[in-house]
Parts: sequence; structure tokens; C-alpha cells
Amino acid sequence: QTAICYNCPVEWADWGTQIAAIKAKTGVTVPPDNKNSGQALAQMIAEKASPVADVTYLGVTFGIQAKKDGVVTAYEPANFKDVPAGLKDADGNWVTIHSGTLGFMVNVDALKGKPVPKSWADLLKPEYKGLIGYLDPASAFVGYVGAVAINQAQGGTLDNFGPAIAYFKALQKNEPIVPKQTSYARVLSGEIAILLDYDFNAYRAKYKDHAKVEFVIPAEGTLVVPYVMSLVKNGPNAANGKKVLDFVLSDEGQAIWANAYLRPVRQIALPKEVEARFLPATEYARGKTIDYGKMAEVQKSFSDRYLKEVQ
Amino acid sequence: MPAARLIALPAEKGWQTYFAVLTDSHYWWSLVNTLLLSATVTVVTLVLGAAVGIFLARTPFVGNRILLGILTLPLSFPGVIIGFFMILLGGRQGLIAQVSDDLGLGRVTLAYGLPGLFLAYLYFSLPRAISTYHAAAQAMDPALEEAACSLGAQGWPIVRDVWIAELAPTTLACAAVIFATAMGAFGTAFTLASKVEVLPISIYNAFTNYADFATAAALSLSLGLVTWFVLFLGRKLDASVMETR
Amino acid sequence: MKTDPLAIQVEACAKTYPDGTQGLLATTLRVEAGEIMALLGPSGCGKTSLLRIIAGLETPDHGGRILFGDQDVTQRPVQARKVGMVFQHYALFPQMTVIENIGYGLKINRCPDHERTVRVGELVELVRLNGLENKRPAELSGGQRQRVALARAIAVSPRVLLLDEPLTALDAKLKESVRDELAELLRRLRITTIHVTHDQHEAMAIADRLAVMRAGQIVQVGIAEDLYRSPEHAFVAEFLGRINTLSRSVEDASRDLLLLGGAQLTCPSTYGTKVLLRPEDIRLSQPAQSIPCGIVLQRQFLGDRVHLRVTIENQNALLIDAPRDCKTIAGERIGLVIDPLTFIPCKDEK
Amino acid sequence: MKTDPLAIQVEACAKTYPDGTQGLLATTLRVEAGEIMALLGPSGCGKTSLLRIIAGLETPDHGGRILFGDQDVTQRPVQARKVGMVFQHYALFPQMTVIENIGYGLKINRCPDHERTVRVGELVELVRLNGLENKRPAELSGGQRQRVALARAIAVSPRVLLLDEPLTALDAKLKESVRDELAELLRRLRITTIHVTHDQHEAMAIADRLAVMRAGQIVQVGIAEDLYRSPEHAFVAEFLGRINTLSRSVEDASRDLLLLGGAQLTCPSTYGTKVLLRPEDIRLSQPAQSIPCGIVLQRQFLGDRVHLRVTIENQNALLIDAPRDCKTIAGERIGLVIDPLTFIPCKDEK
Amino acid sequence: MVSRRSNSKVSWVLLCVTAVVTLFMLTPMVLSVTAGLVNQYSQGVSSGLTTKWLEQVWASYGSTVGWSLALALACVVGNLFLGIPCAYALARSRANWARIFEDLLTLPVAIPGLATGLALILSYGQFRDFRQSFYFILVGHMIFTLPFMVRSLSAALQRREFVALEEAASTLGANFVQRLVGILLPAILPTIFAASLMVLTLSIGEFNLTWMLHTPLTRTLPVGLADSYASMRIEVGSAYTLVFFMLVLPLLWALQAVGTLLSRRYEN
Ligand SMILES: Nc1ncnc2c1ncn2[C@@H]1O[C@H](COP(=O)(O)OP(=O)(O)OP(=O)(O)O)[C@@H](O)[C@H]1O
Ligand SMILES: Nc1ncnc2c1ncn2[C@@H]1O[C@H](COP(=O)(O)OP(=O)(O)OP(=O)(O)O)[C@@H](O)[C@H]1O
Ligand SMILES: NCCCCNCCCN
Ligand SMILES: [Mg+2]
Ligand SMILES: [Mg+2]
Repeated sequence: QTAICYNCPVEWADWGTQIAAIKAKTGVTVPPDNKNSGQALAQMIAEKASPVADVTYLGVTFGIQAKKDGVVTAYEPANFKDVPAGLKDADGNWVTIHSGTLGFMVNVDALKGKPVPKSWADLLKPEYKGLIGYLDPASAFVGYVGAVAINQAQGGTLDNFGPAIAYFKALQKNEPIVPKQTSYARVLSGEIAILLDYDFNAYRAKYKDHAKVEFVIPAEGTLVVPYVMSLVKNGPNAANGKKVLDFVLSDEGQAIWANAYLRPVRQIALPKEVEARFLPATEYARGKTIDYGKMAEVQKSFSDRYLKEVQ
Repeated sequence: MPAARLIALPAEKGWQTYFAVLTDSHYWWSLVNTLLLSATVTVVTLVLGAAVGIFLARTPFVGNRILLGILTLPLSFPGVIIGFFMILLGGRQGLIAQVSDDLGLGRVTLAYGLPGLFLAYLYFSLPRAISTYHAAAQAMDPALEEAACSLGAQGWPIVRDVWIAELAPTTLACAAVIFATAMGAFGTAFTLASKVEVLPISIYNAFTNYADFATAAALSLSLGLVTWFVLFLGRKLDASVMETR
Repeated sequence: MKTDPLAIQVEACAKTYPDGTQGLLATTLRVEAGEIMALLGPSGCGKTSLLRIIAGLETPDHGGRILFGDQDVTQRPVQARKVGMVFQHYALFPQMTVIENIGYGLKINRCPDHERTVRVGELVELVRLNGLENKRPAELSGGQRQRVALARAIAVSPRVLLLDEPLTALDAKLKESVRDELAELLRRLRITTIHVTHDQHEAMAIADRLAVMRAGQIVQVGIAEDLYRSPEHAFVAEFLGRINTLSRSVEDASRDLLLLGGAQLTCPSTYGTKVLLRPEDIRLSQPAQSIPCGIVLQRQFLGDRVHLRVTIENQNALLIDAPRDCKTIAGERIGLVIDPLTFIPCKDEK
Repeated sequence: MKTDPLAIQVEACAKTYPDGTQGLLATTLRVEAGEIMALLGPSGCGKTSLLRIIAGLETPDHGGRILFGDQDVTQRPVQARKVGMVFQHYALFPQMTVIENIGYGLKINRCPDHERTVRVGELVELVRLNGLENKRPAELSGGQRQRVALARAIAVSPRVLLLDEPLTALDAKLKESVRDELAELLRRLRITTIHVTHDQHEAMAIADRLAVMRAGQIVQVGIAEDLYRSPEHAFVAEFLGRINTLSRSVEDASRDLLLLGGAQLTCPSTYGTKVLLRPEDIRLSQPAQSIPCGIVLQRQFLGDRVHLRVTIENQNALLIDAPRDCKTIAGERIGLVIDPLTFIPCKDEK
Repeated sequence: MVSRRSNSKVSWVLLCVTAVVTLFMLTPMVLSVTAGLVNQYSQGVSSGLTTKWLEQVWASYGSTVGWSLALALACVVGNLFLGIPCAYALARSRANWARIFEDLLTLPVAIPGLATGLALILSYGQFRDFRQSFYFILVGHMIFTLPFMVRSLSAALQRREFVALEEAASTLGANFVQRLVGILLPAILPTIFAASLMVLTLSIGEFNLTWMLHTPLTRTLPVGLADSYASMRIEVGSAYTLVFFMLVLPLLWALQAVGTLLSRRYEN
């Protein structure tokens, strides 16, 4: 009884708990998988003739792309109807399961007394040299989200990535670390002091791993992004895959996300103590949504430009 | 069959894909980086590896075999471990950073740049060079060196006229393997996520970022061809060296 | 560039290898200035060990001393001893041409270029390598390589020349001619020379004196004739050529008698119960009453002579070296003529 | 298990290697049943090529045939030819003990276990390896290995025994004794044998007949005495032993004269302008008017004889083989006694 | 050996280089081992020693160790089956194609593992059960390691002494199988062993190919390592490295010792 999920890493978004719950409630084993969104999509395309995965978890733009590439198939899990339009594919090729807000995940200890940065502009200050990390915008979805967030904050649009490119160029002076994979642990170890990452990861570090970590929503504004799941077309264990999708959209599955400081897509009440640990709503007001379809469309041209001009 | 598939792949996207390395400056530089890095690593590895190999082969001391065992141990390490080692050594929280911080020089971080990549490549190349040279030095005919000594040679002339000359075939063979390994090294570069892009990473990016298999295959072919050509030259050179013996 | 030859004095030199092997027991040997001394002995007897101690490639055990003339060189490294060496497989530098090999020592010793060219030219002439100047060792025959090695060793005008089995790598036919050449060349050079070999003919052909070694020790030193005719040990007699060992009872010995092939020969009692006899000291004749007789078991024609193996009463089979025109065939009965003066006493020190 | 010996007939066998080298030119040779034939010649002359063609390890060029008895085996693979071979470096199986090596062929040929044990025991006895049965090749000396190789080859009662330089790996002293042993053993076995060597003494000591080869061709075949005394080519004369080449003018030749050391010797005009003379055919005497005289240039005492090099008028320096008690020293003037019958015509086919 | 004093200057340089290189090679290993045993890497040993990371690694990645070893062994066995006949054919063939094939054998070394992996997926990916099993990775590892095996074996088989051994056996009446199995293979056992060890080592450490070929259910040790380095605590990655050291190295060392013994015993 297994269902293979691409891009379900135990150290991310508390998939560890989710996987355990799925096993307990549905009997389906989901082996952890440490790809990022880009890797997952590429692998699915390569394996299109005979897929290995049954379900996949992707940043929204990759979900849209996956549909275009024809590697996922329509499935409307239980509670599909509760998901607001715009956060799901009309046919059910992908559906949001939770969202997150991008910001700075800061290991305060690793700053060695330097102030916690408050804005995108702060990151360019020389005092943060060598302290910053962000995931590869050309590969990981988080990386791309960061780029779009920066672009919007710096006055760009999805048609004009000039500001983001300029910002990344300027940021290179601070010698950032640019991994391709989730780097949660490196923040905890202090290897990376400031990582562009989601709120939920930061809260987990702070409250579960008791690290001296703060989450910052940059002053110039940021992006809220949905994470989606899809059923893989012709997956080997489609039935099990469906069970997984059903579960993550169930009350119980959604509650697990909530307990892990993710915003579940369905309107379920957050537990009080969890609610209290989020930054105040006023801060979250700076988190914007965007046309994710468009965002998916321009991703390739941005990646190309980024690779050419920044690297 | 897989090889044929690999060769045929780029054609799906038009024949010019084959020349991606030549036409796209990004890939071109990536290839140049890879070549330069591999060549430098090869040269430095040979020098250091030869020195250590020869030393261990000629100097009997307690623990000699154990030291050799330890030094050649990383032969079995996956590239990822070595990338990680460099982070432990030269990362922000690494040993070098701590020492330099204590010395008041700030946190010196070299893991993610060219130096890190260089050191990592050196790390996985050295064991091979050391073990190869150790074996070769043990097999060296002591008479040649003794002949040189009896003629008054001492120090550097012996290194030049006896060691280097006698180890030339070993050096060529070893250089070829090290160079090829360095050209294809992926795990290490992947772990270090270095700012310096090497061709295996470019291939990986082409693959994962846009699922662009055609380009990935074309780049692989280019990398393979370049490496194979260098190996081929090495073998030709080796044959001519052997002829003088 | 000629230097006067120098005597070599080896004093109580022993060699114990790190693994405990006693390669050489305490050995004392004097080689006169300009003399050619052969170290002769079976494999493993310590010849190379002794030579390498003299060269400075090994240090003797504590207490040993090496003197060149009256200079103590025991503490000097090989580079400072000014010895020329020729190795068993020549140890030519494979990447260098003939003249580069020959000139190597001169170059190392900072001999000016033009002087070097002249000297190397002379040496090429001396060892008759003209026309091969720019060949590499791999392109030379064994004999030619041997000559390059020799020229290289003498180019620096060494005070002492050390040869470690310089002919072993040559094949039978070539060995003989190179041996004669070498003998002649060394005699012309007049450098004090030590020549290691396990081939008795090579030693006798080349050296002025021979030191016969066994099991880490020198057994006897002397000129070839003396060692051959009056060996102090059966081992020396045996090592320098083929030999017959005759035995007799204590009683016969006391009566100065030796029984051989039905005849009684005179042989002094002082010679003991074992007596040696060289194959070439036995002459053939018609079988007769008063002389030892035997039956030819095997006949080997070797060109310049004939080897016979003869079964004979009272003794083990006898080897006889007959002249090449000896017509005797296997199975024939022959008589032997032996001059009692040719008996050699067997002082077996074992 | 004894099989009757078989004659070997080589007919027009040539060998061209893939790289174009003519290893062997078309060669015809007959080895009689039970005969021991030596293939003798310098390195690279094609001895091994011929031997391997006979063994079936190489195929001859088109047109060549090999017959064992009257059976054409040209197309048979080596396994089917039933030949025993001894290789230069013995090619003993390193992982097997002495008796396993010797018994290998029997095992392969499904010889019953007990029979094999008996036969191997006999062979161990025959080649005197008792006590070494369970040693591995690496633990044996050269001579012992050689004997194992021989025992292994003869264990399967081969119809033909082929030896490729079986003594080359031994050192000088050992070689001589193993040579005699081998000669004796082969004679006892009476298997048709071909023995490759470049050592003339080895060939003469072991073989019944010799085939002397040069540059891919057999130059002369015959018994040792004939080849030595009446060589058909200067090359054969030279290869079988030391020789002096004397020259004379066409005019002298026509008058049946040979000028040597101030004397006129008789030598038939039919011998040509170059005449050969063996060193052992020259005897020494007091210098006198009517006989050739010369001055000793070099004297080499070799134990059983003395080699002299003599400068002499009218000719190049002369080699003389004198008996061991010759007291002549370098620088001395001597007279030479030469029997004109010992002159050998030099039919140089070059 | 040449007496040391004759070359003391060079010896000094060598000693220094050796010391520096040893330090360079050893430091990361030591760092890694300690990091895997302390509570908090950034605080060092003062944070206390613990085996909890080791336990965590064992729980989530323990299976990769077994699989990697099994895979490596299977790879060796497969290589022997394919490699020995290949090497023999190469060594004994006088034809030109053999030389060309020998040159081609270096190709898998030159082509990056990623590409080979991609090609494998595209070519054989559609066989679902095969694709999802370790056999798929095994095939990849074999493609990658076979050249090493074939080249070293064929080099050994071409050596004159082994050609002579084979000829000796055939004069004694041995057929092809008897020669190969009874004579050649035992005679080159040290080489076979060394080559197998090399293949084992390469397979255990192989990441590039495996990274492409693995599925979440077929993870090998290096893939697991990459995972844990990328996204787990530094202590976990280190503990994983420690597990690698403790389980794999003793095995490799033991095999190496056996190999040395073997070649000693065969030395002539
Ligand atoms: N480096 C060494 N370590 C240990 N033992 C050695 C060493 N060199 C030589 N021996 C031993 O010392 C003894 C004498 O060796 P040596 O080389 O002097 O003999 P040799 O007379 O030159 O023999 P050969 O004729 O075989 O060259 C031998 O038993 C040999 O095994
Ligand atoms: N496999 C081969 N390929 C090409 N040439 C070869 C081969 N084997 C032998 N030859 C050449 O054929 C000639 C005869 O060789 P062969 O081995 O028969 O000589 P040989 O008389 O046995 O010499 P040696 O005494 O050195 O063993 C030589 O010139 C040799 O170089
Ligand atoms: N034998 C394996 C050597 C380890 C280094 N590998 C380098 C390639 C990167 N995966
Ligand atoms: Mg010696
Ligand atoms: Mg031969």
C-alpha cells in the first residue's frame, strides 16, 4: 500500500507529520522524497511514458505547468468544492492544499548581534555579507517566488522583471549562498543566517525546534503563494494517490497543516495558541496575491534571464 | 541503446541544439570553467599526490600503512560527502571561518566559491593520485636513482631526471582518470551549490529547470566528447612515452 | 681529467638489514690502487651488499670503516665518494640519448658545455658507440647499452669503479665478446675496480684478483691461478670450475693410497679422506691393468672439448674433460691417466 | 603409458605476423622419431616461431604442413596434438602446488585419481622433487621450477616434447648442472624433442642434432661435430664457438699459400681468400724461423684453459686456446704450430 | 633504498607536503565524526555527546545502507559475469575492432552520469516494474563500472605470463572452459579481486547516475546522504556520514586486506 509523492520532504511544511498521519488513517505509505518542484516536474516529464509517482506536491506555477505538460490528470478530491476558485484548476488537475507567505527566516544567533533586517533594501547592506541565502530562482519554486516578490516590491510587473534582476545583481555583492534544495537545516545550524523562506518554516524552527529564529515580512511587501497537489497521469497506484489527496484536504489533514503554521486552504479555525504565534495580521497585510497563471507563463523567460544575467 | 538515444535526443529539438555549448555563451563559459577547473585540479593533484605517494613509499615509519589507508579512504566517498566536508571546513560555520573569526579576520568563507570547488575536487582526486603514485614509487627501479646519485646528482636533479621521468607513464594515466572524474563530478558541485557553474550542473539545470532533455543531452555529449578527446590524447602521448623505454 | 688510482680498504664491514637479515658478516678486504678485484660467489652471498657499502649506497653496521686511499669515507654519501657504478640492468636514463646519458655526471658536476662535448666525444670513441650518439637506450642492443653504462660511469673520472654483474643481462654469445672487450678496456683505464659476478669465467677473465664469497663472508682472496689450483676450501674449488670429489677410507688415507677404477694411486695421507680432482687433469688412454679403468656413461661434445661421464669402480661417476678430437663414445671402456700431483686436498671447513 | 616416439616433419612452413613481420621464412625440417633436435640461433631468428607452429600455438602461412609420423596435424588445435611444452619462464600455474601442476594434464585428460597419484609420484621421483610436493611455484628455486615444468610436460606422455629456452632463467653455475641433468633425462625418456636455445653449449650438450637458424631460415642441420668442424657457412662456425678469420690475397690463394706471422703456410686455393681457424687448433711453441710468431697481447686464465690474444704480422689479432698450464704472459713472443688440416673454408653466403 | 641523507632537502619538502595533505584530508573527517556525535554542532563538544542523531539516521535511512551494499555486491557479481568474457575476448582478439572497442570503453567514464541516467530513463523507463526496482539502478551502476572491470581484467589477461599460462594449459589438453575457469581466473585472482573491490567502491559511492535513477522507494546511501545534507540538521548529515564510515569502511578495509594477502600469496 504505497503512493509515491514527488517533492514531499519530511523537513518541509511538516510533511513528516502529514505522512505519518496518512499512514495511520489510510494505511497508505508515502515514502519521503526530497526533490524540489522543478526537479519533480522534470522527472515526471522524463518518466511520462511510465510514471513512477502517483501524486505530486508543487508550487502553484509548477502545478499549472504540469497540467500543460500533460503529466497530471484531473481528480477532484473530497472537499474540492470548498477550495476557492482561483486556487484550483477548474478540471481538478491541481488543487491548492495550503499557502504560505514568503519572508526572511532569520537565525538571530547567526547574525552575531547585527540587527534583524526589516526590508528588501536592508539585505543589500554590506553588513549582511555572507549571511544571506535564497533557493535557486531558476530551479526551486521558493526561489522563483522570492524573485517575483522582490520584483513586485521593487515596482516591477510580471511583464517586466528588470527590477528583480537588478536587485539580484546588487545582492551578489553580499555573496549569497544559493542552494537548490530546501535548506531549513542550514538556517538552524547558522550556516545561512537569513534565508528567503516561508513563514511556516520559520515558525516551525522557532516553536518546534526552539531555535532563535525570527520571521520577517519585508517592509516593501511580499507574496502569498499557494502550494498545490495533483494526481499524476497514469500513476502506478492511482487509487492510493487519490486517498492521499482526499486526506490532505480532509479536516484532519488541513488541521495538520494548520498546526504546522501553514495556512490551510479550507476555512478551518486555527487553534488559539497557533494563531497567537503568527505575526499580527497587520504585518500579513503586506502579503499580496498575484495572477498565478501569468506567473507560471513568464517563469521560463525569467529563469533564462536570471541564469544569463545574474549567475 | 541508451547511448544511441542520447545521441538522437537533441535532434528532436533541431540540429543546432548539438552546438548549444558553442552557440550559447552561458554554456560556453560553463564548459570553459569546467575545463580550467579540472585541468588545474589535475595538475595540483598530481604534484601533491606524487609527493605524498613517493614519501609514503620510501619512508618507513610506524603507522605508514594506516596513514596510507586513511589517505586513500575517500576513494569510496560519494561526491556529496565531499561537498559537505568542504562546508564543514570552509563554510560559514566551518573550521576556517571560526579560526579566522577568532583571529579577528572576520568569517572567511570559501566553500561556495571557486576555492571551495577547487578544494573539494582536490579532496576527491588526491586519494587516487596518492595510491597510484604510492604503488608506482614502490615499483620504481632503485638502480636509476642510485646511478644518478653515484654520478653526483642530489636533490632536484634526481626529482627531475629520475622520478619525473620514471613516473611519466603513471602520471599520464593518473592524470587522465583524475581529469575525467573532475570533468564529470556532479555530487560535489551540487552539494556546494557554488556560484561557479560547471557543465554537469548546467546539464542538471537544463534538465530540471525546464525539462529540456534535448539540451541536457547535447551538453552531455559535448562534455563526453571533450573528456574523451583529452583521454585519447593522453593515451597517444602515453604510447609515445612507452616507446622510449 | 685523469686521477691517480686509489687503494680501497674495507675494514670490518658488516651489514644487517632492517628485517634482521645478516647480508654481510664482518668483512675486511684491500683492493690495491689500479687493481681489478672480482667479488665472486653464489646468489645471496653478500656480493652486492659489500659493493653497495663501498659505493656509499648502504651504511655498514657500527664499527665498519671504508677507506679510499687514506681517506675515511665511511660517513660520506655516495655523491661525495666519486665512484663510478655500472648496474646489472645498466640503469640508463630512458628519456636521454646516448650522449646525454654519458654526459649526465659531467653536467651535474657543472662541467662547462664545450669541455663536456669534447669529453663525451672521447668516451663515445673509447667505447665504440660512434653513430649511435643520439639514440635512446630503448633503441640499443644489450652490448651497446652496457657500453653506454660504462662510459657514463667513467665520464666523471671516478676514483673507483664498481660493477655489479655488468654482463648478466647479455645473452650467452654476446656475453663472451663483451667480457673480453670489458677486460681490455678496464686494463687500459687503470682505475681501481671492483667487479661483482657469479660467473667464474667472467671473474677470471676480467679481474686481477678474485675474492670468493660464501654466506656473507669472503672465503679466499687471490689470483685466479692460485684459487683454481690451490683452493683453500672445497667450496672455492667447486665454484671456480667443475670438479670430481674422490673419497677413500681412513685406512687407505693412512697408507697414502687412493682406490680408483681398480687401480691404486698414490695420494699423501695429509690430503685427508676426501680428495679433489679437476676433470681436465684426467687423460684418456687404452684400458690397461695398472691404470684406473671405467665405462663412459655419457659423452657431450661441446665444440672445443668433450665432456665425458664415466662410471668407475670405488668412486662416484667421474667427469672428464677431453680434447675435442676425442672419439670415445658412450659405453666404451677406457683407461685413465692421472698425475698424482694434480690431486687437490679438500679442506672442507664446514 | 609409454607411447612410441614419432617423427616430426615440417614442410615449407613460413610465418608472417599480422604486423607484416616475416618471423619465419619457408622452412622444411625433419626430426626423427626419438631424436633430440636443437634449434640454435641468435635472438629474433625465428626459433620460437617455428616451435610454436609445431606446437599448434601459431598457424603457418598458407602452404605449410606439419606432420607427426604420417599424420597431418596442420589443422589440429594444440589440445589435439599431444605435445608437451616447457616455456622459457616455465608458465607454472601459480595457484597450484607442485603435484597439482604435474598432474594437471592427467586430470584434464580424465586419468583416474589413483593412477594419477601413482604417475605423479613417479615423475616427482624422476625429476627429484621429493619433499617439495606441496610447495607452490613461488616457493621454489629456478632449477626446481624448471624440473616441475618438465615433469608437467612429460606427465601426459606427449608424442613430442618442445622446449623453448628451458634454461635461460637459471644463473650461470646452476645452468651447467641443470643442463647435464636435462640431457641425461631426455635421453632416458626417448621422446622426440625439439629444444630451442641460443646457447651453443646447451645445444651441443643436449641435442642429437642441431639446426642452426639465422634471420628466419635454417642455415645448416647436422650433428654437433659436423657443424663445428665442417660448417657450411662462416655464420655457423662463428655461432658454435670462437673462431679466427684469416685473410689472404687472391694471388696467395692461387698459390695455395697463407701468410701468417712471418711464415708461409699451405692452404688449398679452393678455400678462397678468407679462411677460418679455431683457437684450440693453434698450439704454442718456442718462436722459431720457420713458424708463425706473434706477441701475446692479453692473457686470460679461465681455469680449465687459458685464452690468449696475440698480435701477429699479416693478420688481425689471433685468439688462441691454450691448455691451463700454459705459462705464457702478456708481452711475450711466441711461436705457433698450426696443422693446415685444421683450416676451415669460409663459405660466406652473404 | 637510497640512504636518506643523500636527499634530505627533497625528503623535507615531501614530509611537509605529506603533513599538509594529511591535515587537509583528515580534518573534515574528524569534524564530521564529531559533528555527528554532539548535541549541538555550533556549540561543539560542550553541548554534550549523544547518539540520538545516529538513531534518527538509522531509523529514516538505515535501509539505504543495506540496499547500497546489496546493490554493490550485485554489481560486482554482474560485472564478473559480463566482464570476464568481454575482457577475455578483448585480450585475445588481434582484430582492429577490439582496439576500437577498448577505446570506446572509456566513454561511459567520460559521459556524465546524469546523462547516462537520463538516457536510461528515456530508453527503458516504460518497463514499469523494472523501472521501480533496484535492478534499474543496478543496470546503471553496471554500465558505469563495467569499463573499469573490463579494462583491468583485459590488461591482466594480455600480460605475457598469463598468455603463456594459457598456452601451457592448452598444450596439456585443456579446452577453453578448462583454461579459463581452471587456470586463467585463479591465476588472475588478485586482479579480479582488486577490480571487484574497485567496482564495489565505485558502486557504493555512485551518486550522479543514481540521483537520476532512484525513486523514493529505491534510495541508496549516497542519495540519502545528499537528502540529509541538503535539508536536515548538520548533525544528522554528519551522523549519516558516521554510519557510512562505520558500516562501509570496515568492509572495504577487510576486503582490501584480503586483496593484499592474495597478491602476496601469488607473487612470483
Ligand atoms: N634490502 C634488504 N633487506 C633485507 N635483506 C636483504 C636486502 N638486500 C639483500 N638482502 C639479503 O642479504 C643477503 C645478501 O644479499 P646480496 O644482494 O648482497 O647478495 P648477492 O651476493 O649480491 O646475490 P645475487 O648474486 O643474487 O645478486 C641475501 O640473503 C639477501 O636476501
Ligand atoms: N606476435 C608477433 N608479432 C609480430 N612479430 C613477431 C611476433 N612474434 C615474433 N615476432 C618477430 O618474428 C621474428 C622471430 O621471432 P621469434 O620469437 O621466433 O625469435 P626467436 O628466435 O625465438 O628469438 P629469441 O631468442 O629472442 O626468443 C622476430 O623478428 C620477432 O620480432
Ligand atoms: N571513487 C569515487 C570518488 C568520489 C568522488 N566522486 C566525484 C564525483 C562526484 N559525484
Ligand atoms: Mg647482487
Ligand atoms: Mg624465442
